[in-house]
Amino acid sequence: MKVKVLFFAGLREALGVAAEAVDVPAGIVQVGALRDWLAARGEPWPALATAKNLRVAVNQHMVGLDAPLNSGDEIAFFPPVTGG
Amino acid sequence: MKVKVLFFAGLREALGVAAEAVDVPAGIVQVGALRDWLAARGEPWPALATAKNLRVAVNQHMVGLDAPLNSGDEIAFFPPVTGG
Amino acid sequence: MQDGFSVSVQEADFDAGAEIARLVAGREDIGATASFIGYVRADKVHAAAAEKVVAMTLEHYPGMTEQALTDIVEAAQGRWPLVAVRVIHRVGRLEPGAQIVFVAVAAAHRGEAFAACEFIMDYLKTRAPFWKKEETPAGGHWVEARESDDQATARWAGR
Amino acid sequence: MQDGFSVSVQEADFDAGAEIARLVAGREDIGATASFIGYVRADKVHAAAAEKVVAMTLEHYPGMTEQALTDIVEAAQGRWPLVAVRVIHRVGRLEPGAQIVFVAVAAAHRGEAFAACEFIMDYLKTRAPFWKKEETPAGGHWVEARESDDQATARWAGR
Repeated sequence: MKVKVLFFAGLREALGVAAEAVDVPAGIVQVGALRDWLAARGEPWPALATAKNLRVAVNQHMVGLDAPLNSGDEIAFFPPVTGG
Repeated sequence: MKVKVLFFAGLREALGVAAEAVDVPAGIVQVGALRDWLAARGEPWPALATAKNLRVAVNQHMVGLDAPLNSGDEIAFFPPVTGG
Repeated sequence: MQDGFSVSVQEADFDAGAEIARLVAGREDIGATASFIGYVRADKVHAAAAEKVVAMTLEHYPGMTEQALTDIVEAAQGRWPLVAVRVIHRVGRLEPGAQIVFVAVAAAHRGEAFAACEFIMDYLKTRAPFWKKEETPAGGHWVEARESDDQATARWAGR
Repeated sequence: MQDGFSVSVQEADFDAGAEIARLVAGREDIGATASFIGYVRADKVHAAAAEKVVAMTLEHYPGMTEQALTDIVEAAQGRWPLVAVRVIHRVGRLEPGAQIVFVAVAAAHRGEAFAACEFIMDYLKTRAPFWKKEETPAGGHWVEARESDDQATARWAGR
């Protein structure tokens, strides 16, 4: 399953990447599992697992880590927002 | 005791007077008693006694009807305010 | 009143954007301004033509109005750490759509700016000596005070 | 979104007075506008020079930001009878004193204008994908989210 993964703000800087096309292995069907799989890829990826109050959006709507994944989804990981 | 009495808005129109210099008889020492004495002067003055939710200011500060009177005071009677 | 805090009672219209800009000009400690503008409404949207408001005349108690507004602003300063406040209330004859009242509050954070702005409006509505007379094709009448305004003021007492 | 309701994400500055005037132009059913402007602060007034904020860079999630702001405005419309709403959020590098965000709400009565304006700001602070990076003489750092902002959003859930 191919998805697009985005990172913002401090998380983008810590990972050194803003966007990535990812081919997700079968069996990873939720956002939380995707995060764990990405975080297991060695340095600097563990930062994704240890990020405090990690927020997730799927297709530009904020969701919980139990949200389902679908092929073609745009998944964004980011710290709590601080605009306004 | 000489005081100045003012009336505003609907009350001013009902009484037909905006301001009056009044010589208050001895024994009238509170705002409420002044109102009753003014209201006893015949038409159209009873309107002052029957006015709904009458408000009073002494020297430009809102007070209760039990506020004391002093010579030279400026006493204003008016309906509830409706600005803003 | 302290620098940055002022009230005006005037016939002239006001420029809300310019007033807000003046409050924050040259300052780097203001994080928030909350502002309010009140307007003359033509009133009930579905009212018969005879009930439509053609104009509103604002009467006030000269001398007391500025003092009452000053007292209200100072009460707000006593409750919240405010950087600047501007209050303008118009008097005279105003037509539907016209601006009546302006309140702007500048503070470090948004919570106090919002709270103080609403507090000032709620007190102004029940404590500042202004009275509105509506003019409709059927005649003129004095606007009745709304009980909801007394309730809006009263809710601050418990906080 | 419905006529009269709009959101913008932009680098350009905005003219708050002109935006408010546009919301009410030609209408006679608006009794109140409540507005909010957020500004870049140089931060703690007594901070050492090295801690003073020289600039703030606003990053966002293009595409999601407009959608998130639209969702927030529509949630406000679901709660209160509103006539018009305007939201503007700037992105890019901004210096102390600069305007960051603007929210204006027009309604028949002041209660709903104030409530909706504060509601929109509270949700924007926790749900709209913007991030601030502060630049000080000592370096840059990402601003931490404040727990008080989550609490401000949470209090609307019970109402």
